[in-house]
Amino acid sequence: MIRYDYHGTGFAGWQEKLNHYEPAFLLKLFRDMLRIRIIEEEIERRYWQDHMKSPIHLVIGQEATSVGACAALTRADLLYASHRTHGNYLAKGGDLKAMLCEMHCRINGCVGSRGGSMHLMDKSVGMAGSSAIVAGVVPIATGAAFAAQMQDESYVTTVFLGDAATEEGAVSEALNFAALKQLPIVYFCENNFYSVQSPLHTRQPQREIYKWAASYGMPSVLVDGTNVLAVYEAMQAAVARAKQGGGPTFIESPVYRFRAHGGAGDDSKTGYRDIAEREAWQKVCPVETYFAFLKSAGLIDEQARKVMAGEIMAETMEAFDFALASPNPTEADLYTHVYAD
Amino acid sequence: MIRYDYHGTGFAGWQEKLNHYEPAFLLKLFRDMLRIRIIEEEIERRYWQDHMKSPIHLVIGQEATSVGACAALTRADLLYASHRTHGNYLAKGGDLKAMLCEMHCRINGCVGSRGGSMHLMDKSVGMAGSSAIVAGVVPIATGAAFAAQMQDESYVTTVFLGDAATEEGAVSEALNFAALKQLPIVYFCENNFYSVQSPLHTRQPQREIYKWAASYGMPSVLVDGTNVLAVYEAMQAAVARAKQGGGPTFIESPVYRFRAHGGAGDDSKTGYRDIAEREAWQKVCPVETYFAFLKSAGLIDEQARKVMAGEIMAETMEAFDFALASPNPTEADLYTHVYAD
Amino acid sequence: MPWDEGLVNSLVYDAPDPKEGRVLGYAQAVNEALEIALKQDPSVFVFGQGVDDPTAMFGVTKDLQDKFGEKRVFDSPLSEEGMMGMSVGAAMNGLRPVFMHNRPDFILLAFNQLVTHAAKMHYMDNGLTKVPMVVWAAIGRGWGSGAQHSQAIQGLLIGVPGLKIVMPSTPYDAKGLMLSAILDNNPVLVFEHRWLMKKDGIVPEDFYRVPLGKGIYRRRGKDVTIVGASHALELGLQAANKLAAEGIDVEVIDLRTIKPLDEEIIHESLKKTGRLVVVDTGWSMGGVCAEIGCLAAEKWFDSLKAPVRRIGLPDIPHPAGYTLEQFFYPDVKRISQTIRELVHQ
Amino acid sequence: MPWDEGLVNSLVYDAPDPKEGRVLGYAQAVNEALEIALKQDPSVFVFGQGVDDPTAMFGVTKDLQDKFGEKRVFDSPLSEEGMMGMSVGAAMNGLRPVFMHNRPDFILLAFNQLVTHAAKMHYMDNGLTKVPMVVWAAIGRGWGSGAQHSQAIQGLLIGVPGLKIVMPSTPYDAKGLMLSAILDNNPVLVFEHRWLMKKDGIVPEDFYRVPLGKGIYRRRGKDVTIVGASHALELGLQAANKLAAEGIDVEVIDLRTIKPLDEEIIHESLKKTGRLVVVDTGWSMGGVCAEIGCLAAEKWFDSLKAPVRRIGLPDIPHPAGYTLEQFFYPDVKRISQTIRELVHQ
Ligand SMILES: Cc1ncc(C[n+]2csc(CCOP(=O)(O)OP(=O)(O)O)c2C)c(N)n1
Ligand SMILES: Cc1ncc(C[n+]2csc(CCOP(=O)(O)OP(=O)(O)O)c2C)c(N)n1
Ligand SMILES: [Mg+2]
Ligand SMILES: [Mg+2]
Repeated sequence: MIRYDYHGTGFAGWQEKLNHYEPAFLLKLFRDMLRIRIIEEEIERRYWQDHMKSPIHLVIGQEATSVGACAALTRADLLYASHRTHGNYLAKGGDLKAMLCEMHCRINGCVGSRGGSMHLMDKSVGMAGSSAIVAGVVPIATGAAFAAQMQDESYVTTVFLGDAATEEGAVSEALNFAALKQLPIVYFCENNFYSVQSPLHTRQPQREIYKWAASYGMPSVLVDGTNVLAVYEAMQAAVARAKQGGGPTFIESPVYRFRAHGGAGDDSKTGYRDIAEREAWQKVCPVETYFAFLKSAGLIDEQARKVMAGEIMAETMEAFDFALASPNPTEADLYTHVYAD
Repeated sequence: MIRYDYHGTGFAGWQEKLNHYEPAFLLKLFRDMLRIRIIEEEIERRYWQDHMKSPIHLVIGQEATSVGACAALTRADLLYASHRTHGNYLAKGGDLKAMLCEMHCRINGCVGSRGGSMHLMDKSVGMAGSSAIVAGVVPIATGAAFAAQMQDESYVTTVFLGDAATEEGAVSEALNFAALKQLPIVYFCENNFYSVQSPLHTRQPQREIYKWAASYGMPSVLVDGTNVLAVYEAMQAAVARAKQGGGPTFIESPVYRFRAHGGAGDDSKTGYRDIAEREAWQKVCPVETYFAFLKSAGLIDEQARKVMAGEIMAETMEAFDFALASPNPTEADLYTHVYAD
Repeated sequence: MPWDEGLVNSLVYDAPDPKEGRVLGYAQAVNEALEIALKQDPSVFVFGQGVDDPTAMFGVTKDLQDKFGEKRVFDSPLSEEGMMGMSVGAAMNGLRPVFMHNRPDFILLAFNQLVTHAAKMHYMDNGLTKVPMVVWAAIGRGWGSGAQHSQAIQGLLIGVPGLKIVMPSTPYDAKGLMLSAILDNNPVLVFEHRWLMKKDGIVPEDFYRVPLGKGIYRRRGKDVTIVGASHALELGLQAANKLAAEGIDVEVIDLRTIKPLDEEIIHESLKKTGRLVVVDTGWSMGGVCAEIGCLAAEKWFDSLKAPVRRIGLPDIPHPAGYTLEQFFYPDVKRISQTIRELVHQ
Repeated sequence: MPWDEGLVNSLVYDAPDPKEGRVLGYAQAVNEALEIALKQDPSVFVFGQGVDDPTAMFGVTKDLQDKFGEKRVFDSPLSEEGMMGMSVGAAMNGLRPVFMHNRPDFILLAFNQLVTHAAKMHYMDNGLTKVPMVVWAAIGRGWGSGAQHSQAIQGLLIGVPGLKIVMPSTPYDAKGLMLSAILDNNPVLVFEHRWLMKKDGIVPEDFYRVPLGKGIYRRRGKDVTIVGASHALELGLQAANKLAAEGIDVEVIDLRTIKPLDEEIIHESLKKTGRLVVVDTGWSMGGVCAEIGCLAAEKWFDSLKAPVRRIGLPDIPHPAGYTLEQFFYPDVKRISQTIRELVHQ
């Protein structure tokens, strides 16, 4: 039984908009999604080898949200992530090696092996923080936006949250404050219909998340999370609004994760969701639908994709090799940074 | 400057509805409001004598909400209160002596001098609990409603909360759960525009509280909190819905407190609100507007009111005497009920 | 085998002797307790994030929804504070909630309801209402989850009046204490430990209770007393067994309940050994170790022959990485070394 | 006079000698610290429920909004957890929030952000970000507010790595420690006490700091050491002065900072007196009293000549009623009696 249908319309009607964009930009979006997909698949493939001693939350199936959103951001803009960090981190320009080192518990991981996959952070690219506590980062990001407003900084803060995060009271509190102070922030809610293995309807009454968010007094939109361009445009509007002092925006983006909540492989077979549901969403895979769209527009072909994939794979392999060759922390490393000077 | 206007229409147009009601019922509503007013004024008058060693939060000006709401409840129905308990407790049928003993820190106070004015409770009349933590009681009341549903009990739970309480994330969480499980509960929000001395607009963006509540997926209405009959009818509809399995209702009721947030006397002169604002609301005093309405319908006159007031005053004086003559707790009383057997 | 399971399995337990009774795993023992409680008393309900999903909270809630229906065993929104308050209200009105959390960390979201409402309602109301509820969580260790998913918070709660805190170390106790917790008329926290979930033990099939507030000797000895609970006590016990070969005779007391604390058993042992090592899965500072260490200095000073030792966690957030974790957590070796030093002092 | 003010005023302080410097009230001293910090550093902001209202948080935030504007001094929604998280994010991005709460009880709503985020971010991020923020609250006592408005929660937090906890007892320290707290690059909790708000003291007008983590002798003596902070220490000091007449010579150490703890000063004193009384405004169990008592048993065992004594609150929720409160709280008389017993033991 398919509980959660895809209600979008894919790229139907988007042909007309194509010439608003530089082909290089359009191709970069594809490459960025493909890159995340390939890296995630490689992580997944190797996960069983037990070298990555870190919990992982793959974003396979959810690439368009990270890539579309980050395409509307500059490096100076901030991104805050939940536990599902990989796509956010890579799309924001994060360092693949630092990420894989972190997942391999090496001292040169982006947070020195203190955080693991759930706590990727890298100030140099505006990956400003992540929290393994669901919704934990939502008020924090709101504070980052407050800091921008107070210091007259022009950066915009974006925070990713899941459908389940909206059930946490702290999110309500954050939305209220952001609307009150008209903060330059975008709340980007990836609604993948599940919290671990709990379906949305056991946690929320029948309602639309973006309409609920609107009730806090901010513009709130629903955007197809399988369509990278739709995501990009929604984000662009939100970011522009924020930069112009127009305050916060909430974006709900229905997506689907093709893999288990955590770890490698899909766990649909355990029965919490129907495999048919996953398969239905795989038909609107963000990477493949966009590829088909670009191809039909003559912007890419199978061969070009193969070259791209090859480059990405080489980069990935090199990064894995680097991580595996990197040093472990020592006992002395345990004791640093408990307090800041 | 009047920041928060009265937007209601008083009893205009209510004449037609009068014959839906028994005169005795209509008079009882008046008596109950007058009783609360008189008791509160007596508490206020005596507060400076320092015999009541308890913080107090008077409901003078907010009588119609407690009385109108409780008129729609049976004794078996539960009521949960915030810190502002007096009106709730008295309207729900609470024992005036037990209340005054509690406020005088006597052992025969309704909770044995452990709680004071902010923690009135009396299971025998369905005054099911109160909390001095703003919104603390909202999830608790939701649990009471859950207990009713699970045990197939027919009682309805009502919980009073202030405008500021809606800023607490726990209220969002409670509303979500109540809507999800279709619990038999009424959330009664007295919006008196202030949290202590903080006006609404420093805490919430421009929006209407009842519309925000509706976004959780429950019927939500705005009802004039100065009009006891309007409150009663809104509550009646909500209670009927709950009893029929129709789930929760949210009621927002604009009201005004004529006195300080806590303690005796008005504190408007300190400048946090304009005295003209209080005076404007005093023109729509729930006790006086209803009295005028009943009088114009020939149901009451000044003389009858005087008799009523006299009776209430006598009851009040007796209760104060009783409280003042009641014993203090002893040291042994400190140690009981830390744990339940 | 996934790396984290490997770590868990690195701790080898004495295998129970099937001749002594039915052998059951720890998680199954808790599951059985929940099943018995749900069967016995229609006012019991079990809820929490994912209690009805295929992973079933480490298996602890397995099949319960199938057996007792969606009304009594159900998934929860991600609303820890709200749901804790909901439990309080349900408990005040005739129900016995069992609110399950994967990890204690999430309970920190609900401290207002737990500390300022659940724990105090009965007192504030002069005994008018009771709050019979159970809050359950399994402490993490060694799963790379770091500072936000591995906290043991009993030390933050031990000072809060009105709460009870249970930390079983054996399958037998896990079942019997859970039944006591559910039948208790107060808010009871049950902290399990992820590393104990697969421990086997002798567990009677029927209903039985292990009393709250009563410790038990796991090993008799005369040189030094180890007290603690849960996984930390298991490590202490293994250290004690190892030290026997060196001629160090360790007495091991499993407190089973951290609050109320069985002071008598500790005192009794201390009168004999004069030496105290307190072990805990939480931070050493200001928590269970501190409380018991201070009790010794306050009430049993005359029995003390040597300084008290605490073996908990250092005053550092939990790191996530595997290597750092090995430095961070006490193990049998380190506990043994501490005891050796104490005895030879 | 309202009854609660009467109670506060029942505690008589030694009047400061104006010849020694400017005399200022405690609340005014904190207010001055905030004003200096706001003036010195544009990244400082002060917010919380009612900071801009006429009561101004016991006067502590008086006139600050007028002086520094609504952007830097502002009222907050009733959203403790959300606003605590907001502070963390602001602190991570160049600001120095000072988040004011009327009472510590309300901070329990924000334990997730405080304990699992503010305290740990710097460690989790391997030092990439700092979280320089101050969380302020005034402990209640004797105002009939009972279990939910009188809690002192430092004991719940002392074990949490990454936090600092400050509890000044004099106007001088209140100002100097607040300035240190604001300038510190870590989350610092400042717990004041309602009964100290009107205490006068000598307070220099200019900027100065009192270092975090350093205790101070308030009285030198040789028979017994009292350690503690805040209002509890004030009571201890008054007891000590009283006991001098009986020939009992008490040394009094004001810790000023509960975390990090100045272990040296306690040890130094204990080496001399051999007797330790720990006082705290919170529950005795598992908190500040327990930590320091355990330290004595653990690290300074050889100095101890007698059992440690704790003077905190019993394991009971705070009652609201006036009479019950008098039984509940320690006072100078009871502290004196404890010391007498200890010395004559
Ligand atoms: C406060 C809290 N409660 C529970 C958890 C356990 N948990 C980790 S991830 C997760 C699912 C969150 O779902 P959602 O927000 O929809 O994000 P998704 O995983 O679907 O991307 C849960 C419940 C947690 N980490 N934090
Ligand atoms: C969680 C919490 N924060 C702050 C307070 C302090 N406080 C007590 S009453 C109150 C005002 C609440 O306003 P509202 O909910 O509108 O109720 P009202 O007093 O206006 O009836 C506040 C802020 C509290 N008791 N609990
Ligand atoms: Mg989800
Ligand atoms: Mg209000």
